[in-house]
Amino acid sequence: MTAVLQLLLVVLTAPLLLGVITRTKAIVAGRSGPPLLQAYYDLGKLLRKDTVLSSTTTWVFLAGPAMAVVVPLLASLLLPLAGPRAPLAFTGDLILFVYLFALSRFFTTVAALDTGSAFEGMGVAREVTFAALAEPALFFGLLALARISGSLSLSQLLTVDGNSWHRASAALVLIIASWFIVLLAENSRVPFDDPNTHLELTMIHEVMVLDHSGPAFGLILYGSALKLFVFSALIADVALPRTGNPLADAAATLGAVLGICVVIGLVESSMARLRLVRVPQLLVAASLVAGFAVVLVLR
Amino acid sequence: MSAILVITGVVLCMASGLPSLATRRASAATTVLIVAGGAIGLIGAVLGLIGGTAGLSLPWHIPGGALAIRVDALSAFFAAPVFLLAGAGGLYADRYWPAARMRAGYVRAFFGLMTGALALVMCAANTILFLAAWEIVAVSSFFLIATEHELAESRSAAWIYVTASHVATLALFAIVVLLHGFTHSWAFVPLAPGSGALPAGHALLCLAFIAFGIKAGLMPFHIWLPGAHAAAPSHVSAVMSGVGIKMGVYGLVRLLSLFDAVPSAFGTTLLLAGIASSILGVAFAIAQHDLKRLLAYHSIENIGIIVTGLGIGALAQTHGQPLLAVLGYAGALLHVWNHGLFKALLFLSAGAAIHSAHTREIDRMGGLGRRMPWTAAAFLIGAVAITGLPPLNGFVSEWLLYVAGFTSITCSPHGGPSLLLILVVPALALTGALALACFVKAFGTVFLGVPRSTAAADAREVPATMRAAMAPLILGCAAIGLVPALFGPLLGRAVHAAAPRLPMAATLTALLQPIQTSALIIAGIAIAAVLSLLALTRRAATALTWDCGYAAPTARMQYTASSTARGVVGLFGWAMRPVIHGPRPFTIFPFAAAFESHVPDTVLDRALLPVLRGARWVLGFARYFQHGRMQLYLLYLGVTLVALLAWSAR
Amino acid sequence: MPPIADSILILLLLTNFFILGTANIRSAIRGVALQGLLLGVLPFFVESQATVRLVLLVIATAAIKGAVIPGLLTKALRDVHIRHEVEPYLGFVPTLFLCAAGTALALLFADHLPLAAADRTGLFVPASLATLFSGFLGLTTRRKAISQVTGYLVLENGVYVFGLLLYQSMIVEVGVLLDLLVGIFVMGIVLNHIQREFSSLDTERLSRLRE
Amino acid sequence: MAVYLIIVPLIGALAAFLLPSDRPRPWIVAIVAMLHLALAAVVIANGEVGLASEWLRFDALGRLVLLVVSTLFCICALYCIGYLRLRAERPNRIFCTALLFFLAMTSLVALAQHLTILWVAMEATTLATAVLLYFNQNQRSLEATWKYLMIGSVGIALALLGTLFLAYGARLGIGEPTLLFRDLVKGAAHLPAPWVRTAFVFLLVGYGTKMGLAPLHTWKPDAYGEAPGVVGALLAGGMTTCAFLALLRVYRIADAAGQGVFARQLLVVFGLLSMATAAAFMVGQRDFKRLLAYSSVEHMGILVLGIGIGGAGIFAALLHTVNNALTKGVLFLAAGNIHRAFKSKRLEDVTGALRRLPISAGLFLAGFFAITGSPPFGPFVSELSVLTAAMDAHRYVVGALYLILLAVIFIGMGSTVLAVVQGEPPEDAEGRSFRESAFKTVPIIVSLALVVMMGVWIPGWILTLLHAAARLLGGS
Repeated sequence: MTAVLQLLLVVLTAPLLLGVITRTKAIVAGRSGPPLLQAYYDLGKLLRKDTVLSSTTTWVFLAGPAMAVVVPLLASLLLPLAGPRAPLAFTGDLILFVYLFALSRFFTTVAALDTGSAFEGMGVAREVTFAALAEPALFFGLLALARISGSLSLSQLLTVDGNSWHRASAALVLIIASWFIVLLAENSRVPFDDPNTHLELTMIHEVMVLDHSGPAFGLILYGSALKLFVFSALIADVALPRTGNPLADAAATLGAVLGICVVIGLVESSMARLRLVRVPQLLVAASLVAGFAVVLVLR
Repeated sequence: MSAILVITGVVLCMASGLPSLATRRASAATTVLIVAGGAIGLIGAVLGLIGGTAGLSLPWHIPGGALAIRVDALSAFFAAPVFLLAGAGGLYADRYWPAARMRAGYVRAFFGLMTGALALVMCAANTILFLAAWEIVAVSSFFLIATEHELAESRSAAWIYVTASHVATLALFAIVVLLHGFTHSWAFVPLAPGSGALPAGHALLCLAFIAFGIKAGLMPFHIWLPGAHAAAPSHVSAVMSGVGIKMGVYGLVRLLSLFDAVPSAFGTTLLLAGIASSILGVAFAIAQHDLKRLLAYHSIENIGIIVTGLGIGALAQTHGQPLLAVLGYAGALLHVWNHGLFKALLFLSAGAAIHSAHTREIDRMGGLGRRMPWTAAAFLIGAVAITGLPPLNGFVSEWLLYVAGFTSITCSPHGGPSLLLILVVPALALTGALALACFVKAFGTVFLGVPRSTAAADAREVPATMRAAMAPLILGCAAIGLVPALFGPLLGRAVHAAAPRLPMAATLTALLQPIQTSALIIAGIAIAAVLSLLALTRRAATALTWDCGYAAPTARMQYTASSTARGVVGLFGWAMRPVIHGPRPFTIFPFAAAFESHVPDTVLDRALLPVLRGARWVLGFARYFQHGRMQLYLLYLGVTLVALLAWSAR
Repeated sequence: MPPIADSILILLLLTNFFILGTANIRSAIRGVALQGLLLGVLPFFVESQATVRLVLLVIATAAIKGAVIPGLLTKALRDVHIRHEVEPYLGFVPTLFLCAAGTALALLFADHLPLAAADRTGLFVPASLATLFSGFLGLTTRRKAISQVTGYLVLENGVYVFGLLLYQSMIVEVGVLLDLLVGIFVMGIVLNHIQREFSSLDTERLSRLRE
Repeated sequence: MAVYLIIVPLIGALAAFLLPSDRPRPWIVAIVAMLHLALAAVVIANGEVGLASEWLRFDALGRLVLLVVSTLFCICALYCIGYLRLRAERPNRIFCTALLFFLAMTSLVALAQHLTILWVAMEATTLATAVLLYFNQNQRSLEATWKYLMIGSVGIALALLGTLFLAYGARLGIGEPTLLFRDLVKGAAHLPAPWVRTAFVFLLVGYGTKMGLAPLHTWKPDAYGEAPGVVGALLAGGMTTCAFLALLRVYRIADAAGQGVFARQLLVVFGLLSMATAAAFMVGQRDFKRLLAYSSVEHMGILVLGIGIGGAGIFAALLHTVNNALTKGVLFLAAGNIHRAFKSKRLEDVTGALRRLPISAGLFLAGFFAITGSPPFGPFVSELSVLTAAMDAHRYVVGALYLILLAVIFIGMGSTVLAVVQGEPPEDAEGRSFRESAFKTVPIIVSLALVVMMGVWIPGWILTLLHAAARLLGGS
């Protein structure tokens, strides 16, 4: 039951997030901007188009988009979005959660290399390097939460109740901050990357999809929306208190996620992309912040 | 029963080379022998793992020696992959190094000798037999590395290997003798409680760290490993890297099993050394542009992961945290199997690629995926497995270690060893992410894109037997990854044998059950998705790579492996010190410029060799002693005489 | 032990100095011959009554050490017609000083070796050690191969002096003498070859084999 | 019966000397050698004690040494057939005569129970080998011979003085100046300590020179470097073994006289010093025959080290005596072949021997791994036993130094040996003329087979012989 509810929530509302972000940016910039549901329209159009493949590619090239969609869906099943317990919860699922995204990264990057294009190779190099810096931040945060909750399952880990907020509020704030940075990096948002242009040489993530077209490209867009949803939901779970009721929780999660999207929008409209050399520094900073959270909870 | 099967396997493997030595035409017999030996031995090992301990002992006319083997869970656990790889490697070699090729008999003979002796090391119950088998493995590996000794590269690799390995052997001499001093027996007998605290115990552990560290290729003792694995024939590299270096791990585990508790300093050393060599190993791997050197450095990384697990186990056992200890040992031992499987798979498929592209330079390959799809698929599976991604086996063992790390922080009081164990989590995270980067680069550059050389352009798929040799390894990777709970009991027995004083680890199966479920789900959905997408785009139009509108992309425009690695190399510049040749173009219309960069092994090329050269220079002065003048020689005689007379008159 | 024996031993020591001191190889050989004669007659003054064995021993010693071997050497010297300077590495005076020091040391060292009542006053042990030592000096400080042979002879004489303390086991002595004879014979042959190959007996030429 | 062990070779020597033509002489040597080996086998098999006389009789030690020397000599003699055929341009009358004389004298050493006989025999071997060394008759071999002759004679003279000192001590202690080994051991308790100590020093220096313990080893590299490989084998495996036997006899007396501690101290010092010196000179050695000479110095060091450790070390040392002799046979004979084929023994000219003469180079490589203590070869067992003895005697520092020196020696020796056998052979046409005929390879293979046997399955009777000999020396 909760599983279905959760899946529906993720599958249906994910593209909305992109709309929210663009709309926020438009409002800040004083424009009317595209409709909220623009992402849905785009996806529909792309799915109706047909594909052109590069002559150098093999089946690996199509494994990328497939994984890009499959992985966030699976990952969402590890999060307690509706109700106290995630559908796939078990001891140590937090590791699986992180490694699932590594799996999708592997296949998207390999798919990009399959084209033999110089740009996409460049994107791959940056993606894998920066991911290596982002992952410790994620794990430090999880360590701190594990210490606070005394559990190794995301379902307990993320349902932070009042008194642990009382106990370790500072640590929790640090975790949320550092994970927000990771979210921006992983979902190729400003200041790490610019999702609007595909032709920039300083692209990281976006440049890897240059050769995709039609449904495959649609899947990639949809996948990134899902990924954005999952990461936002991760942070939202830390921040939100839980009522036992699935529907209420689902609603709360959705609200929080949309809120996070607004914040992202504000960030994007308030700052420009970083120079590439600065990107690692910001990620290391995120790791340090999370590490500091660990130190706090161990104290 | 199991003992008899195992010893039969050992003998068959060792003898397998003889027909080929006799005549070129008998190479098929060799293949049959070694495959049979591997199969029989594997059955024996599995029986030993399922059933109880079995032993076999014959007299041996050597002081202290006895031809005694004992197949307990630990020995069986380590011997099983040896036999599997022996068979696979032997089958692979049949076409990879055909009888017509130079030194075919030589390679087959020493390969059989090495694999057989390797299995013997894992099962020897008598320390002198252990020592003998150990050294036979070392020497035959030396000969295999030096197969193409006309090449200076092979010569120096073999030389460094044999030197390092002999130092290890001498340390092992001391270990064996010290053990004899403790137990007054030449068998592996548990030491008296508290032996770990004695000075001799400390000496024993230090020597063990050196001897087994060298053999396992643990940083900073790894100096011999990259060159050796690069120079040896690929099926030999597969065995050396997959199970050969596990000799060191086995020795370490076996020794630890004899102690009731080791000083926590030792556990800490293992933990830190393991972490260091896992992170630095993968970092160096990214910087390589020789495919086999790259894989070799990954062996260093994986040994690091294994030793980290052992460190967790030892520390936790010393500090009375059985659950942690079980997790650590289980992770380490399971990773021994996993690394054996996927590293062998990688070496065999890489060997196939090298076989067809006639080069080991990653940047001269490319586009092999279209030309040899099977090999590409095999390498891809190996890559996913070694990167520790679900749903393959690498993930399971790393997951156990992660859980150990997290458990240490949840269920441990303030301070204590837990503080150190926490390091495991970020270290594994970094290692995993870097490994991913490395194998994306390797797989992408070797098998994807367009060929970078004519040789790569007309590469062909390798013969069926070579592919067949990879099949069992792929099955192993998939099986452990998808149904890990099935292996829970075996792993439990091995852990119990490795740490007899720990409560029997029945928890493992229950722990692994959910992993199994989710792994199956992931595999199912992912495969379904990929297949459906393929079906969807079956009739898709094809065109040039778009490349931002550039109409005529050439192979030279592809992103090279080196440039892919550049980011990470930059991050680890403090440890790697890359060497860059070639002028940087600077004018508006730059002249033609060549650019080349490589990363020497810091420990070997920047620390050890200079020191050795210095020592040799110093020793040079001793030569004045032998000056050629007989008067001086007679003077030495007189001086000695007078000195001794003075001593005697005391 | 009659004092004559002691005086003969003193004479022996003096010949050591002479051999080391002289600048002429031929006279050095003469010195060796003299030592041989001294050693030959020595037993008479040690042993109270003369037995056949004793006589035989005396004759053999005197003949071999005093006549045959020096003869061989002189012959060798004549065959290899070379200049007769000794050409030492170490000057004569320091050599003599060293020889004196060695003799003193020998006396000192001999003190802590208990002696049988009969030989209580004997200079045998110190004399033998001192002669041994001067033999070594001859071997190490001389340049020409042939003068090294003389050094070796002096060394052998040192050994022989002590041997006389145990003249009972005469068979030993004879064996030793024969052995020495053969040894010197071979050395003579080798000297000859050296002369032929290098057209000199200068051991400087003989230092090619080295690290 | 035992006396024939000396007489037969002497007759053979005479025959070889009188024989007019060069061609059949090597066969005489080979036949006499095999006869000698057969005799030795018989003597050892029915445990014959030797002559009625007290002066010449076999004890376990003597049997052991006889066995070693006779086997090694037989191997070398068979090799000689091929070797002398290769060097047909040289007259071999003196050479063959000297070889057989050498055999007779070594048998005499093994048989001698009287220290003077022992000494005379040793001196005789010195002279015989001096002749053998000069086989090549060029300036270098002449220099080597001269140095060997002088140093050896001086050393042996010192040994004589030591012997006389013992005799004098016997006269003081026991009454009559006996030099019979048995009497000396029996009456050892009465020997005055100063005489025993002094005598031991002189004998150690004397026979140590013959063994080639550092710093008395200086003649060794020159002699082994310039002599034919077969002579090197006989020196390194045969003569040194005899000298070691002499030293053992003396040690036994000193031990019985209560000077064991003093003696063992000296032996340990000499052992470690020899290993250290060998190590220092092996590193970066450019001449592979001199390399073998230093290896011989090293193993003499290991032998005396074993004795110096005492207890189980004595057994280990005796075992190593056998292994060392046989392995040295392999190394020197194989090196001789390589030297002949390349007409040089310097690394500058010798590379890729495995390509040009696979069998000899392979044997050389195998010999290297054997002598550095790798299984399945004999030295592995004995070198490990020496270490065990040291550790069991709680001589941890000695054990540690021993291991470190072994490591250095392996590195030094390995770099040279591998440079010789591996790589591409130089492109000169001459040297291809060398053919690996059966006579030049089979004896080496036999010797290697024996080394393997000593490492894989030591025959029971050899073990018992070794144990008896060790007990004779007060070991276990």
